[in-house]
Amino acid sequence: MTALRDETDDADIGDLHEVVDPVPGAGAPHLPQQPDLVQLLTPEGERMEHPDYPLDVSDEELRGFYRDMTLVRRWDAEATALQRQGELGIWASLLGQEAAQLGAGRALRDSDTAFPTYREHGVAWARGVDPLHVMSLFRGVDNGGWDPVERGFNLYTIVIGAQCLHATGYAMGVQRDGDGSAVLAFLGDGATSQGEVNEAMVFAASFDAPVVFFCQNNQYAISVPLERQSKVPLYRRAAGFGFPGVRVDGNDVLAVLAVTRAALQAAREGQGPTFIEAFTYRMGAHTTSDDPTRYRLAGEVEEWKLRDPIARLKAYLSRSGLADAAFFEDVEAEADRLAARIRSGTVEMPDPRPTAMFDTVYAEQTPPLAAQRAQFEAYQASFEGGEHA
Amino acid sequence: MTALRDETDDADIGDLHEVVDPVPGAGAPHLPQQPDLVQLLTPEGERMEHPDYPLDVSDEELRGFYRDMTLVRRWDAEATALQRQGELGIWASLLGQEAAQLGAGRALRDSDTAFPTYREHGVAWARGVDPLHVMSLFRGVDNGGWDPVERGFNLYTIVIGAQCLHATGYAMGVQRDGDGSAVLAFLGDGATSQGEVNEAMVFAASFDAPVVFFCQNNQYAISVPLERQSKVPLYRRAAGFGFPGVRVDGNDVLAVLAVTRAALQAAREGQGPTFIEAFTYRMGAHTTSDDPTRYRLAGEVEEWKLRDPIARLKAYLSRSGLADAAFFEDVEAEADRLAARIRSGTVEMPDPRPTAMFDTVYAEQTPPLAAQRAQFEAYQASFEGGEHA
Amino acid sequence: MSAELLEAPATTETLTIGKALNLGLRRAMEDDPKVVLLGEDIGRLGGVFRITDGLQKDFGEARVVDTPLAEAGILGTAVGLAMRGYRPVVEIQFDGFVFPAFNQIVTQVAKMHARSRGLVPMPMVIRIPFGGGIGAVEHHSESPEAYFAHTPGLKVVAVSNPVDAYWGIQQAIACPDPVVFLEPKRRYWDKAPVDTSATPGPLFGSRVVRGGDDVTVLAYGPMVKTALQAAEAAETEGRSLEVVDLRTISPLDLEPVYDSVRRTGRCVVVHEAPVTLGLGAEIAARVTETCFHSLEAPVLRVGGYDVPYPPSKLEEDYLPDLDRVLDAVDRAMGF
Amino acid sequence: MSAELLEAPATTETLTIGKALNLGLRRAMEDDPKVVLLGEDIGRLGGVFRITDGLQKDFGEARVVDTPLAEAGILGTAVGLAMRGYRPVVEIQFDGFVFPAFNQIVTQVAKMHARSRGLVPMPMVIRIPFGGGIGAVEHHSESPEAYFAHTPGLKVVAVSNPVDAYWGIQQAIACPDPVVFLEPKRRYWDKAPVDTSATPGPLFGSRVVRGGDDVTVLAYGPMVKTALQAAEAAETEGRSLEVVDLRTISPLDLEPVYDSVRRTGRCVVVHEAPVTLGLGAEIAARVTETCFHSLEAPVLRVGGYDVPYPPSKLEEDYLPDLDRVLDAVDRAMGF
Ligand SMILES: Cc1ncc(C[n+]2csc(CCOP(=O)(O)OP(=O)(O)O)c2C)c(N)n1
Ligand SMILES: Cc1ncc(C[n+]2csc(CCOP(=O)(O)OP(=O)(O)O)c2C)c(N)n1
Ligand SMILES: [Mg+2]
Ligand SMILES: [Mg+2]
Repeated sequence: MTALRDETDDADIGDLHEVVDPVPGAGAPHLPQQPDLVQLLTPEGERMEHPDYPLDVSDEELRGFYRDMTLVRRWDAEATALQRQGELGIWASLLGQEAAQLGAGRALRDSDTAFPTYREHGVAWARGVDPLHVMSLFRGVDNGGWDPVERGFNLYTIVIGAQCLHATGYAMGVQRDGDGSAVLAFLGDGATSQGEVNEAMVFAASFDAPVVFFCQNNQYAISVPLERQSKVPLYRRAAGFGFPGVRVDGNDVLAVLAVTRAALQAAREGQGPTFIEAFTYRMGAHTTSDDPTRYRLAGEVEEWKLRDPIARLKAYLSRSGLADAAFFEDVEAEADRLAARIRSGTVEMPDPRPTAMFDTVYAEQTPPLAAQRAQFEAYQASFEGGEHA
Repeated sequence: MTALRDETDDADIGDLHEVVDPVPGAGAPHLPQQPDLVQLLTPEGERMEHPDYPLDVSDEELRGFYRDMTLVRRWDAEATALQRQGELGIWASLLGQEAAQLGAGRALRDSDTAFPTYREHGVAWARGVDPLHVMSLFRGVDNGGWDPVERGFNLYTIVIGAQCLHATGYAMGVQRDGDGSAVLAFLGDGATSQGEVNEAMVFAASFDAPVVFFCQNNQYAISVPLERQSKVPLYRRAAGFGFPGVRVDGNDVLAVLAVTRAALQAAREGQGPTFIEAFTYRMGAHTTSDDPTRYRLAGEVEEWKLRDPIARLKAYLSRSGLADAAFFEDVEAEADRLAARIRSGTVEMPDPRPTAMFDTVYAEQTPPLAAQRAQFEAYQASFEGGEHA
Repeated sequence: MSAELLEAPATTETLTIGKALNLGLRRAMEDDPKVVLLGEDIGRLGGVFRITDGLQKDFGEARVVDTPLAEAGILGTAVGLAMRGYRPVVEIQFDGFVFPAFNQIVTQVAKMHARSRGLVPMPMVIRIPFGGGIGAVEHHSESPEAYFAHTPGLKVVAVSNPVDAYWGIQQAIACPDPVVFLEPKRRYWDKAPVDTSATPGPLFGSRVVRGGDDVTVLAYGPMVKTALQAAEAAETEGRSLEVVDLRTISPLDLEPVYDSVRRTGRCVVVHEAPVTLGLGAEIAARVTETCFHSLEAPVLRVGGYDVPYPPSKLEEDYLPDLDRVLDAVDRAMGF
Repeated sequence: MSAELLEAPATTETLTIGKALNLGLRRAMEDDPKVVLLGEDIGRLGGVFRITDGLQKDFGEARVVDTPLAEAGILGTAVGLAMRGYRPVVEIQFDGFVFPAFNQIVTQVAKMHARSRGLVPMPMVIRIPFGGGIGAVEHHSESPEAYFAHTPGLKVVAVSNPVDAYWGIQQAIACPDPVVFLEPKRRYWDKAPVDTSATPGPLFGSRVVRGGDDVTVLAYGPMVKTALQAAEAAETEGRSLEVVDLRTISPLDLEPVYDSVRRTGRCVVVHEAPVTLGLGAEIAARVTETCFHSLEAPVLRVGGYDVPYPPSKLEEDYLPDLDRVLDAVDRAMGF
């Protein structure tokens, strides 16, 4: 059956080994280059140009990225610590994915809208969401304390992939409104296997919806490595649905910014969807409940440390004289203040009112639920009166 | 945003017009050739060779195909007539898709297994299913009267796309058993949009399952034309999941046979799945409940008549002297006999036992359902006794 | 009296349920440009039951959208449209095809308002032609209402007549919450006069549609007609049934039922869905709790058997009919 | 007496529910080579609750399959495997993630045997860690059992203790029908002695786990412990509760319940799922119909409120607990 198999072997869908390699070269000197990877900043902090993605970025913005990523990483570390101390129910760390998230988040305009998974704390930061409004979710106080409409940043979605359809539908609305904004849907590598995510690609392509699918391929879905989801690079999925896919070095904040901006701009201009695969790595556990030593080797993590997204930007800033020691110290100090605020804000967070659970089930309350609420209040009151004591 | 869009324009995912054209050239002289279409028999009945799909087929087999397709078409016409006369609840016609179905059906070995939709009467025929066992479904007597295990032909699946996952799972079982058989999953063009179908491709690719997805692109999902589901040719979907896709002239029984055989052989050999797009046309209504004049022009149907699957084989058989008038007359006579048998068998079909509905819900009957059955019987008996009369 | 008033066109028309829905949708689309219809075959074809006939022609493809063949996709994009300020009205082609969309309905549509503390409302209507009796093949005759009624965050209604169809669809669209709107497909062709200038009653209310003293019979959607036929037949035997059209399935409006049962002391609930955990279960539990001392007999349930909907040659045996309602009434009287 | 018998190893071990499930799965896999496990993270990781710990290592990747992240895919391929003669045991990682697979479960798994007139059996176990109380985020604390119990063609069980976990999982796997197997996730760490050489009782049977005379309290899964605690507390107040562990949710085995209620005249049903159309509704309806003349009070229900499962800081307010059970008992006694 040579005829069909030949097609598998051609450049278009071959290269199986590239992905089976647990740490495909994202530019580390000892690893093979990926010809299809967009990169503007090497792991050593060298600035590169890419013919398709010229990037104009001010010194101020570059320092801003360093600050963003450092603060977000510190927040993440503080949250992990707070979980260990019992102050959070769980925490999903973004460690290692700061560049992917800040690059994507900063590519958005104010009027754009993002649809995150549960790990996009960096994007939340870029959208001006108060970290405490994210902490409240993981503390079990609410399902996210920010205003999704005001922030242009939807609430976290925990059911894998469901938000890709929401983003697509929202983009269909944007299209009808004709206001030139765009929509960014986040998803993980594991999520690409969900039917709903593939349906989102069908709808987005069919309606030319102004939506960009931003997939952080962090190599794992909990314990399951990428190759269980796909043996070919994920960005190639898009072509089969009729729109472009591109792979970017997800640990390179500049490349992510450039590629995401270009895709959003195309969406704005009516050119339809794009799929971006940000090739990155989950440096920590899936969540604080996870034990990654059960399914991956320490050496793999070590190799990825060589591609740290913050270290490379720091190297570039230092080397090119864009930032000095004082700048880096300032950022550290700011990170300390942020961490302190997050800590105190979290531990002092008031518990929700118990009756809250009845009050926003519906926009128009129903008589039976109002009655249940009243019974609940009477029942609670009976304890205060000592009836059940 | 030129960078990304350039990719859309390249040969790999471009050619949007090809599909937007309502009647893309499947070889009719006045229509453009599709370079990516496998064809072994032109609409005019000329035999062609394809470098990748050499086909060895005996004269007997060729005549057999003519007979198969003619008998199945006659069955289809009889069923439509029976529905009009109130003898069937509904009928889903395969008119125009005979070559796709017989070519695929005959590519199967006895030990292979097929998973149809609700329209694969031609495949049922090839699998030796008694037409009356299909009629009983559309008459409302049962959900298909054949033995799916014995026939290697699963029951019809009406929930669009669900069977693609069953086929994939079944193929995973075949793989474990190592018996060298293969699995053929049928689906329509509309079905390609279902999440479950795309998940089937994910699983099939991930596990190298010996399954072939055979998509009859008959250009419509009820009233919805193909371009609503996909703006690029459907066979290209597969590459994004990491396995080959191929488009075959679905009205060319020889090409369908060759391509499907090759794909099944690859599956047998452990090379994993293939996606086949059989490019064809639904000549009739979606079902007898449908009125296609509401959504398509008569001219389109006329154009497709030039590509009739049976006419082209007849032309080839006549021209090459493989069959004479007596042969064609014999087949007609056989078709008459078949139609008569289907008619009488359908109208004489006994109604099912009312208690049947309780008896196969579970392999191990439950006490509450047994009790319901007993109540039902007592209740029915009360009428016979005249209690409620 | 002004000439205009005298010349005012007649506002009462005799309509089928199908046509009433079509006109109700049309009026809702005229009233609110944010109303967008999504579904399979609803545009050019006008839907397999023609409920959206002519709407794409008049309102355009941006407002009446023929979608790809994917129910999760339809529901999920509708969620996004609702977030963007639209009021999507989704058609599920047949009851049995709502399940691919179940995840979006249960985990997203139903929870979004609560999840967001009310910041993201989900005004959305999910239209489903439901129930059996049309001689169809598998998956075309199901009654999935209990799944939705068990899901907090959804509202569920079932209409039984052209008047409720006409007003109900407009009220459901105007409702700020997601409404599963069940249409009795085998009654689509039932006719009644509809006064399109009347003031409709509330959407989420049940209604006594026939007075009676002996047994209270509850039904909704297609079974209301069956219950009324049973009441008529019972009358000839000197038995007086009060029939309540529940109309709203979630929230349930049972005050009129309690009032009735306190008088009759007997209650029968009728629906097509399997009896086990069908609406009858919930109603029986509530009526018993509320009217315990008035009940002369347990609340009895008439429903589909606990089997997959059978091939159509058996559907008459499967579906509750006049006789089975009367049988239950007899049993209730026998306690 | 032979030396072998004397030297036989102790067959009673103290196990957690989690470990009992793990051992039960292991034994089922040893007994039948056709048993195949499928799920997300069940292989190398051993499952997020470690229920499948060590099984991939010992039985290989062909029998313990880490699947792609797609629940419909898992269930749909399991259907195919079952058709091919395998006995798939599927793990849904958390209750809230069963909904993407709902279409396959309701339209395929549940109907295949009936559709094929018994020619295509569906021996399959769908394991779901269910219920709340673990302080988790959204979608990790749901109780979806009523959806399944309302679906003809499925069987549904919920275990409450290590003994039933150990035997139940083996019996469910041996069952020729599809079984939704609900595991009380917050009780995974509860311990009890398990005699692995005992002869287990039937899978589809309820069981009186504590005798009593005043009120019959019914529970299943995680609420059995709560009910037993309530019974203990009630005893100190001189009130005697009979507690029944339903164990099987579909089919319901209510004969022991009827017997009990005929004695006590009062019945309370407890579950975590929302009250409306939860199992309590069905049980109330049946108990009332069957024991009408014995009932001194209506069957009362204690369940989750009809709201989406709240953020974990509120779950103690949401979930039925000892006090809410006692409160219902008080109300039942007050009738
Ligand atoms: C529908 C569904 N199934 C299962 C889960 C449990 N789950 C949570 S995260 C996760 C893995 C997600 O992997 P990926 O998409 O790669 O995102 P990542 O966590 O790596 O960012 C799984 C299986 C879920 N949340 N939703
Ligand atoms: C899940 C689901 N949604 C909707 C339907 C209703 N329906 C039956 S056939 C059909 C169109 C199918 O189109 P296609 O896949 O192209 O197959 P064809 O009928 O053209 O052979 C639709 C929408 C269904 N059967 N299942
Ligand atoms: Mg991942
Ligand atoms: Mg089609």
